[in-house]
Amino acid sequence: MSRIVYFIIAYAFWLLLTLSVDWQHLVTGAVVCGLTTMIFGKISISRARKLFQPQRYFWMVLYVLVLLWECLKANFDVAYRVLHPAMPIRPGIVKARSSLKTDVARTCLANSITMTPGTLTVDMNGEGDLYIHWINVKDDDAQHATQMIVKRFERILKRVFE
Amino acid sequence: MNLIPLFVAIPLAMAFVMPLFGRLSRLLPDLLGNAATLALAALSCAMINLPMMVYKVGGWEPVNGVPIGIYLVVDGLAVLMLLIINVIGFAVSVYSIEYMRKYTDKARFYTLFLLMMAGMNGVVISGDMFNLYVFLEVAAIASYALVAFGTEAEELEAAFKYQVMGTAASGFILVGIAVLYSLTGTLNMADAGKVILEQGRSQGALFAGALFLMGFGLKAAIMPFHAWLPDAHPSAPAPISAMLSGVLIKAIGIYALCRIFFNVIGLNLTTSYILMAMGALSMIAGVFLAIGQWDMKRLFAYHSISQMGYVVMAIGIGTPLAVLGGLFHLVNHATFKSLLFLNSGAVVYSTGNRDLQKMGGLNQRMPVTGATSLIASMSIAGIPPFNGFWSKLIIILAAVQAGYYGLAALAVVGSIMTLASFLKVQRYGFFGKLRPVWKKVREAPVFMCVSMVLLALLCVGMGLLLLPGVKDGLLDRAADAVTGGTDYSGLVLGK
Amino acid sequence: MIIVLCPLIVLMILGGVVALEATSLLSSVVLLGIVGFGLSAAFLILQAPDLAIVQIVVETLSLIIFIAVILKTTSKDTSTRGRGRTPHYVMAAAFALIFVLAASWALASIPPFGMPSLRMAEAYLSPNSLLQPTGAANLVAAVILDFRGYDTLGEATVLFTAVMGVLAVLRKTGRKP
Amino acid sequence: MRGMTPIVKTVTRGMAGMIFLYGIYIVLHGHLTPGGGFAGGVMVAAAFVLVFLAKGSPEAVSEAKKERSSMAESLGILTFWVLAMIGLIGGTFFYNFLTKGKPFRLLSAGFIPLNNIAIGIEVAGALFAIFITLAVLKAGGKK
Repeated sequence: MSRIVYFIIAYAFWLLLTLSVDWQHLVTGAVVCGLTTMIFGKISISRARKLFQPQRYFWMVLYVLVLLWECLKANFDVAYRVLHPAMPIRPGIVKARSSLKTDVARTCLANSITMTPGTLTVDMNGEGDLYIHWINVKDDDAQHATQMIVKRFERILKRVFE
Repeated sequence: MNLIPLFVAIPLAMAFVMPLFGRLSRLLPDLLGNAATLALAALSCAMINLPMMVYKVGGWEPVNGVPIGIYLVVDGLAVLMLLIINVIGFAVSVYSIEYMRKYTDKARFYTLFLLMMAGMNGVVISGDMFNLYVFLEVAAIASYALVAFGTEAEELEAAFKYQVMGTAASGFILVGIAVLYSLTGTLNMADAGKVILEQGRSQGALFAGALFLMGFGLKAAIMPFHAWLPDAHPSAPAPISAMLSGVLIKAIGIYALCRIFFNVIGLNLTTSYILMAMGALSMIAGVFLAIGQWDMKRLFAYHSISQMGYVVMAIGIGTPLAVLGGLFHLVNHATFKSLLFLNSGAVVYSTGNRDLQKMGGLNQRMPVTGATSLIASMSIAGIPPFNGFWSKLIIILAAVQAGYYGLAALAVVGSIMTLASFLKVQRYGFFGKLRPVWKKVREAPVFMCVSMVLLALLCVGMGLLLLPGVKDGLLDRAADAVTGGTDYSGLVLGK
Repeated sequence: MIIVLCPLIVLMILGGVVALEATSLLSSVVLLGIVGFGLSAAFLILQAPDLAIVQIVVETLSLIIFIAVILKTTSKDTSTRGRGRTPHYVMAAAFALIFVLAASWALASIPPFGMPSLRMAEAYLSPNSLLQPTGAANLVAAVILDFRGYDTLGEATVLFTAVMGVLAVLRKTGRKP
Repeated sequence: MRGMTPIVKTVTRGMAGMIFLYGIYIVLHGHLTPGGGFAGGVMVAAAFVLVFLAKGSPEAVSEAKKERSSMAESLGILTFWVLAMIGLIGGTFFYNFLTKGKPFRLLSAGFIPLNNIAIGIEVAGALFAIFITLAVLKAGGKK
């Protein structure tokens, strides 16, 4: 099952690369994507069933919007801090805890945090503890940091991936 | 069917096959490696007395008289070099069957060895500057790895030093090729020679010449570019020392220098003075540095610098007789120097020692090694019946004939010093009283003896190359190819 | 073109020099990255996308390998330093000066970049058809794999030799006991 | 070798296949677009190196893997050699013996795409072999 899904994704990628419907490209693409699936299919997709649940795509779109909005807000925040003559920053690394279970969701969360200006995921361990570099540490406590940085993404991510 | 590409194709094929099948059986690497070198030796013998051949790779004919593909050119000089490379290579690979038992991973040794052979053959048959560079790199990189084949600390250090110097040399050569290419708009050596002849020798060509002199000078270890050689050559396993000193510095150093300077850029008086000065310096300084050495292989390595000095000096003098002598000395040096290194390898194989002070009387226990090393020593020192005498004689005669009495005198002095240092080798190493430590020493195994005897026979018989009938076929044609200078272009491209 | 190229090359040279002098191997490697990526940018500016692609990927991969090795071993540069190095600098500087002077004197006789002294180009792009005789759309591929395929065999062999050399030198035991 | 963070591992799981595919695309289209065997081969090797680095488990490093990638390299360059030699049998070394085909199609330009594939395999095997060698050296310890 997951192999087939992977093959389809790979084939879509191939079509995107070649941008042509010449039969030679199509046939070669099938062979090459088959090879890719054989080698990498095993490690790449674990729970293929989730890809066929349409509500997840809806949440995905929503998530992108939320992420953009957060990025925008954070942009202004960082710009303000940099331009302010007193430079009101308090950089530091805080620990936060994510309640997400799957690796994909956690990675997505960590990357979203990194993408948002002002925060940057430095490390993540297997239990879902995130170490985040924060330009303006408002609270040293892990609980509160989680609340401020992680929660805003987490709720939607849970619906997308879990 | 024209067989020129096989000089590269055969060793490459065996080298590529070796990692695939080399582990199936213990015998297979030996078999494949020696089959390849035997075929190459036979092939190069078949090249004697054939007319000059031009091979257009890929079948690309010139367009409007401009060559667009790569040319392979085998002229007299190339035939001479092919003979040296492949015959010595065969002897050395036979020798390696036994000698390399001491090391692990023979398959990889033969792979690198064959790659080095392919690289040298590629350099010699190439008629294209960039192609020459590519194969020069193949040979050089293989030799860096082979120097470090024992993976001991000092071997790695020597290989590192060698590699740094070699890479610098390659850099100079590459820049020189780039300058020449942008000057002439072609990479084909014959075509480039033609264009330079038409344009007149501009500053760009001189600059390229200086770069080539530095680059190939480093590869050939001519003074003042010699510093890497006394470390690199002794550190390698003995067969590889023999290849490096006997063949490699000639194929990718002297040969390329000759080709570029005589056939492409054209030799002028300044260059020939520089070559003579560098040659004379190497000749004298090399031998003075050699005579104080007690490490057998290191002593031989310094003598390589010195003997290459003779060759470079003779080529720098540039008269037909001098070039003939230089090339003849090149061939002779290949035989006796590789034989000497193989002898030292046999001594190391049997005794595990290469310090002359600790040896003595080995003739009693190792008669074949002793006898062959005596022949080689007499050859390199220039004692009459052996080949080294004839070539040195020609060089000295040519120097006198051309009016360079000082150089002739220096050559005589160098020769005497060489004799002295090899008397030392014989006296301390092979003659004298046998030390009790070496009472149980045994003669080297049969394959090693076979290849040493083969090279010793060459040392004795090589003087025959000067006989009138034989001389025209090989040496004269090689010397003609060099002294013909920029006629090369016309011969390759067709009038 | 030259306006972009010159600062780039100066930057690359500086990167190389500083990489030699940096005490931490990690910063040396990163500085080498400047040289490598600068080189690929230079290839792009000189309109050689093929080379630029190769250079970028090779550089990335070798950076990854270097950094992985350094993270596992040490980032301290333990080579000898500060001992009689001034003469080396003087010699190197003198050599560089002579080289640059000689080059600028000599290269005046060379036609400027891209001028039609490259006579082979005419043959590669045969005038009577849209494409050159090999039928490949990418001229570079046609040159390296068909007109000069023999060179490419040599280049592939250089890589093969290098790998064989690495495998041979990095054996666990060199000599049999 | 310690593995990297789950972030890297997850991204690698998703991306390695695509990098591999892109490398093959570059190899196969070497005669149509910039790129070719050398560039594509490095990408293919990079995909494997990425998986390897992310996983980072000691059992992933083995002498057998080294031998296998070295063999892949030999096979690649041997293919290149054979392609050159077929030309020699038919006439000249490196003669482009296949039909030229219609330009801009995937199957055109004679043996150039085949050469590209051979070089791609060689380069990928070569770089991966070097990488594995360094890793084995570190894992096993030299002397």
